[in-house]
Amino acid sequence: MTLAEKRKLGSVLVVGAGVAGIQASLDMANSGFYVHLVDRSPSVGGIMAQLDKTFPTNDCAMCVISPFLVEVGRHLNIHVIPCSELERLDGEKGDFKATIVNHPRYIDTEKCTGCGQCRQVCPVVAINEFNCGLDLRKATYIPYPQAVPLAYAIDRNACIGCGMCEKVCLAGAVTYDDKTKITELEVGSVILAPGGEMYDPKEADSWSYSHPNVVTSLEFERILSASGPYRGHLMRPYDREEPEKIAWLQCVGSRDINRAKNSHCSSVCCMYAIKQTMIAKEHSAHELDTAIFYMDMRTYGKDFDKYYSRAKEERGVRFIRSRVHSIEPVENGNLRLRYVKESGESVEEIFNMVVLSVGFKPSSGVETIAKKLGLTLNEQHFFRTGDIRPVATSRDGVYVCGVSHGPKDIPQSVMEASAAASVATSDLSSARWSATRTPQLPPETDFSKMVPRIGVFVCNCGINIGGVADVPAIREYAKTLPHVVHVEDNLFTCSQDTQERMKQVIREKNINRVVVASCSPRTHEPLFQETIREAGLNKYLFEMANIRDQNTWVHKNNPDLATAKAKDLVRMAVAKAEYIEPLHQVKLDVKPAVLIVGGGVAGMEAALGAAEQGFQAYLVEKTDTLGGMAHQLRKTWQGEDIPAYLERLIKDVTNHSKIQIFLNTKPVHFTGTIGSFTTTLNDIHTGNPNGIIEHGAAILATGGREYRPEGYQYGNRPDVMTHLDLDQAMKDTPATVMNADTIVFIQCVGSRNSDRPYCSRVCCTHTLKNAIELKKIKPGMNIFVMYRDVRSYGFRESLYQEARALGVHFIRFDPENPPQMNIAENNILTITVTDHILQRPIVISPDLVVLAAAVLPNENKELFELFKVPVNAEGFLVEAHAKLRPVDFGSEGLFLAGLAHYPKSIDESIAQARAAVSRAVTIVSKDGIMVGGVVAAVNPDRCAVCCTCVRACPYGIPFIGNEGHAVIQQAECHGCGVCVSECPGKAITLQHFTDQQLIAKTRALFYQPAMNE
Amino acid sequence: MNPSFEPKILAFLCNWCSYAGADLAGISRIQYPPNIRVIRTMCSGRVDPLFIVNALDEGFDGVYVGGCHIGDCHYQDGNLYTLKRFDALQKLMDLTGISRNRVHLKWASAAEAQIFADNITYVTQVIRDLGPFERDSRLLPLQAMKRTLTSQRYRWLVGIDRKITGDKNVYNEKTPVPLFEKVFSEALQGEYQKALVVECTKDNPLSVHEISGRTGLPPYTISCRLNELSQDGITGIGRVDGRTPKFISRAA
Amino acid sequence: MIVADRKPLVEIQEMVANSRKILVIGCKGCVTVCNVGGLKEAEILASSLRIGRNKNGKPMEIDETVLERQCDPEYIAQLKDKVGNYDAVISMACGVGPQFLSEAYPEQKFFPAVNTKFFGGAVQHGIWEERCAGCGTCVIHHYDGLCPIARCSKSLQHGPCGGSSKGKCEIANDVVCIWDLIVRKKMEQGRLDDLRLFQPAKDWRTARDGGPRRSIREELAS
Amino acid sequence: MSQDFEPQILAFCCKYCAYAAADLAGSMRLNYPPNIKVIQVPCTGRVDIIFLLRAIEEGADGVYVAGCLEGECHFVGGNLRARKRVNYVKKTLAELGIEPERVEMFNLSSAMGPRFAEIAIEMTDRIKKLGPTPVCRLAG
Repeated sequence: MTLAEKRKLGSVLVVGAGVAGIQASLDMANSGFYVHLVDRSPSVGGIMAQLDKTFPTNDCAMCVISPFLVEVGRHLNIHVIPCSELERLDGEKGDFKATIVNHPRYIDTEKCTGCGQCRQVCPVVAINEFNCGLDLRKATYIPYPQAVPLAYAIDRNACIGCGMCEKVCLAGAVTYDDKTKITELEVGSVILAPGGEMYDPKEADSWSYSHPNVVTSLEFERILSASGPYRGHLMRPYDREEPEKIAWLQCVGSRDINRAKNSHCSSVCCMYAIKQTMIAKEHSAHELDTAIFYMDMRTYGKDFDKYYSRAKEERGVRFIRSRVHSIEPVENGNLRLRYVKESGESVEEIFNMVVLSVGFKPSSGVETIAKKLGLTLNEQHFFRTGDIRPVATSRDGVYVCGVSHGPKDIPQSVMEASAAASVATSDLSSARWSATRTPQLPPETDFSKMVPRIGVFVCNCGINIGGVADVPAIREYAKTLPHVVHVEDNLFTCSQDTQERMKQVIREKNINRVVVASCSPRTHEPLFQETIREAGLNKYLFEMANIRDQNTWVHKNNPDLATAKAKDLVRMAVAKAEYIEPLHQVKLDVKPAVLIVGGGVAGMEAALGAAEQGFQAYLVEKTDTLGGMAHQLRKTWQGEDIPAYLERLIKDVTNHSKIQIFLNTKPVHFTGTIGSFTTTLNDIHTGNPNGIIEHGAAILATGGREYRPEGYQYGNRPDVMTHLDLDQAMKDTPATVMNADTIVFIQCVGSRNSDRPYCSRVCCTHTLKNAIELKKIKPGMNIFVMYRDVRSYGFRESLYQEARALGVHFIRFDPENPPQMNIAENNILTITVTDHILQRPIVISPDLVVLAAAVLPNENKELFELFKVPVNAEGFLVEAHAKLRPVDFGSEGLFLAGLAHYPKSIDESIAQARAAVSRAVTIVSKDGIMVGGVVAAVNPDRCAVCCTCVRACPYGIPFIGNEGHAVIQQAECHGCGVCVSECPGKAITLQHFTDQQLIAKTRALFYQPAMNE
Repeated sequence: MNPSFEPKILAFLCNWCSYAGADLAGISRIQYPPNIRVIRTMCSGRVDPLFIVNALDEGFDGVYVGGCHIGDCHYQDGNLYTLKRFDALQKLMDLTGISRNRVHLKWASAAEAQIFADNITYVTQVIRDLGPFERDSRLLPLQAMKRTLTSQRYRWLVGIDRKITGDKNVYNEKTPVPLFEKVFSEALQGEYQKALVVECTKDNPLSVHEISGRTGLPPYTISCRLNELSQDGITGIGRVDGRTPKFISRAA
Repeated sequence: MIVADRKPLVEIQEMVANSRKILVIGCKGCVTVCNVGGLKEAEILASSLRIGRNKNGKPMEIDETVLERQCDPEYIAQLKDKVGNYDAVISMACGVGPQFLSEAYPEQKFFPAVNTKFFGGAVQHGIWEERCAGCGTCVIHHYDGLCPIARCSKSLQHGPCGGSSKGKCEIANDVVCIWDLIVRKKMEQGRLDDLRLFQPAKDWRTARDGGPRRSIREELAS
Repeated sequence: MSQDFEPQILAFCCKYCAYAAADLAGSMRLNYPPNIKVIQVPCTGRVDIIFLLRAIEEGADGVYVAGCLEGECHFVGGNLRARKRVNYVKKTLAELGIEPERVEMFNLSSAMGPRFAEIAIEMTDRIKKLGPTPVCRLAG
């Protein structure tokens, strides 16, 4: 049976629901595939949910990830399966049978509303893993307050089976007879994202980790977090004193083959340590002295180096280049660190707290999954993956993303997740939308002409509301409010059965406005909107009164005031409900094609990815050849041959039926909104148009180039070259290189200085790779690498080890006195540099000098202005969100990939290109996009055409149309309402938040209505 | 020890056995020291450990609880509960530094008047040797004990092991005794230590070291207990003096 | 456009101190564009006055409305049956508004809510600058589009007064010396000697100094 | 100021930061006075000057706007405009002889549950000290 006839299933299994698993699931579910998302723990979220803030933007991790958690929890086509593990996987690509073990949770997630009574009464305590053991949790627990699914679980090996939780559970959700179950899932492909775990410092006692004031970095995150045990108040665990001096020890459990047997670098610890120093300083009212003890400061990502220099210069964080061997506890909870300065002088310092920047190790699940699925692991026991196919594993149809196949930061994990989503579904594209469910909705009845008939549903939420406020009194009070025709109160308004009854009551009493007084709209508004929609009501005919999170939960001590406030909030909600109008979203049709600008590796991979997904791809390249920078590269860092790959890629792209290539072409005109763009292409030389493209999404992969160094005699001497020149010479005239006896590599030429304050990320790896190759061919050759920090992050650390083993000399210089090149009169070139160990200058006369030159973005000013996409100070494209939308632009429908985003290695470019495809497919795979709802609308005859809105809109969306008044496109407006309050003529209204509605809500607080008849 | 010290002892006698035994001792004119003051309860199971601690708090030097032999209880298993409660109370007293020998539980049937008298004599002597109970120097532990004894967690766990380790738990299995022992001692110590912290920081902000000074608990233990107290919303930071946060409890 | 500033609240309060029923009329023309007299500002003024009155225990009734413009009789006429039943009417239009209203409804009392200031434009959102003084004979072409009459404190037409320092006028360091700009621009374009051209003394009669002016379009006026 | 005076205080909270922080204060079971009534808006940039004035006019003893930390607004700069409008209202109230401290602007991120409670307590104390609003609320 050829692959074509084999069954193609339209569903995918994702193992692990951390940030990577969630991103992959959302991408696939929004592109027409049904996703089974399995996770061992009772809730989704993974390590990111435990973080307080995330670098480099210092955004709060939970605020960034919780919308994604809610979306994955509620998505019609994502089936979250907590407390479960993958047992077996049979079958092959396109048609797998996965056996899943569902461990008992002892609480029914359908019934449990997360009210927390069981936790209150549970007499048994256990180590709280979420807070890394800083505090205790009960045997009946929920990992964290915003967990999805919002349901409790019972930790069976702590629980003594006393039965107290069942006694207090009003929802009857406790099921002690829950048993381990085995379920079978038929899926087309599998994505593994089990993530990683932090190294446990207990394994070596030199860090005296048992001392309470010696904490791991994840514990410190919990100490800093406002939802952590200390509520974000920075205190020492030992005696809750606010620390005056804190030390961070880097590379604990990484780059440490004797104590921890982990040779790899964990890629993220330098950055999170710097972040923690900055956040710790913000949290302490007094002066806080922070010191980071490190070997190399590896801040290689986008805006990371700026973050490092800001910490060093502006925030006064001390960076001490020394590896502290041991921590010695001294009196009243302090710790003495003994370390040797670079100058050789040994120093002792007392710190109040020490944070161990622990590195990643593969999560315990990786080992078992590899055995069960027959996947190969690398020496560090992570999944083994190559460079050319970065997310593929050794088994066809099984893909991997995130930390489980190598330590990386959140943006890289999210990129790989989208890449895995795109590759995993590319050969299932024929089964798109085959396994997904679409909501069956009755037609919306038109209520616009009817008098408002409001139904008020007051919730008890078990005893969360009912236990404090007098719910029956609130219900009776609601009856007295104008236009209220039905009131009721129930135990759990959000429970399945109450939802059904609500629909029935709405139909019976033809209620046309619904007010629910219960918890927060942030978490439950979509749920209730969906319910009233299923009862035939437009989903916007709904208003909530938050009488739990913002009332009974925070006014527990004076119940009667809480009851009075609940009545006020209900009166305000009903006042607004009276003025609510139904809002109809408009369906814009989508053009199933993707435009890709830039024909380098990233552009080609993106074109191939889109075509494999079954969509027409238009690849525009301004030169006459495809391939871009990759033509000048020889091998990936793991030694895979690039020219062969490039040749194969160009052949695939050129011959693919669904890819149309435009060489010597550039876009000159671009209009339209998400889902339907129109771009006009012009021939570069002749200038006349050679194509008008209709497409639903666009990917910019305009690439980058090597910096031509100004200094170091570059260009005037043959024996001074850059890396690309060296690669060229090794390919064409190896002799010129090989008969050199001494070669000097100089790092950070053009990077990490005032005009380009960023690290070009790839030059350290490139230097190490070339140095090793040269040493292997000619062991006698003297090779010196002059560096500021060796940034061989992740598994690349093995190159650094191998280079040192082969005898390459590494000399560190400070930016203040870099290596000096001088030409003697006999034209002999010498390099003088101060050796950091000898502390004395040394002179080398090399036969060859290789400059590790920076990577610059290609200059495309007018192209970027055409697409209205932002670039940062250094000219790199700016993504929508550094952490969770690393390949999206701010404006919807546009995506980016490759060097134009930031310097990266070829495997990272390929992953980002495939990620961009996955993001684009979430748009072009739909037949229509709903736009409108809570957006701004202009009333033409009130518009004084004064351009205030054009100036006020942060996204530049309003414009003056040729009918002589302001125009705001429904598809583009983000609904913030700034223009509405700035408009001097009151011409703009924000639907669902009109002046009339908000003033009615304000007035209602102070205006007691006459008794309802 | 001043020789003339005569301990005041409160005695709870269960109506069917010990009280009857005491009357019989009277009828048979059996002599025993006059130090006890008797309260009759229908069953020794009626005696709440709180009564015992209140007695010490009110000025008694010791407490005697009498009940029927196991199996004789007029109410089948009343005394089984008493046994459990008494054992738990003594474990709690060990934590507080108040000698467990100030409280005694003795079984004696209605007919064993002599045994009753001997018990009283023995108990009086033991408490006499212990000397007077300096209540005023024990205020904090006493308050903490009361708080622990009224905590839901403590009252729920005491005696439940009869059911879940003896008979079956909600999973229709026998909860392993060591697991229950661990959970119970953790609960006992946890509630007592939390109570100590709450009692000494009730409307009076103290730093961890100050709390440690008053309660004798090591700083790190206090820090861990403060976690639980803040989770339950009882204790929070009142104010911060320099770099030292002071914790205050809003005792309900 | 005409640029105006809203009068201080205290001043407006005094104007209508003893009125019980007040109408506030916004204007959708220039004063809306310079954010001082549109419907939004009318509502804000009305609410502020109501607060002021409630505070002093003398409640009042205030209604707000807005006209397309207050410089055309047809729009003014739209208030025919409304303007009568108020004790006082506040016009938020430029100076033309209150006058047109008074002419149309002589028996009603009209109060200006704004101080009309100059002809100008928005150099930045929220900042308007004077550009024209309405002198009646435009000569900006002689000064490369930089009018010294409106933008020089002394309206000098034959060169700077010499009092400016670092390009700013001597009267205030946030006022740009227009002559500084004119000279620099002429030097840049190498036409400095244009300034040597003799400029006759200005005939100010066409300006306000020549008395109130009319503009008659023969082909339109009936 | 009579201690039993219970001010009515309105809080316009932006959905992404302040409203989320209020919810977090709830799930952390913090405590703050019940005088605060929250109205949710998509962004504090949506809070019009007229809302604040109408609130005072209707008899609110205090009104505050709570938006994201400056530079972190979900809609780029809505919170900066909100602060300018609050200052405008403060100036207007001062001209009308009403304490400008009755109106205030706060910035906090959605993780600052404790800060939200702090703000609620601070504003309630401040308004209690200022006493009831001089604007007497007449029927109708």
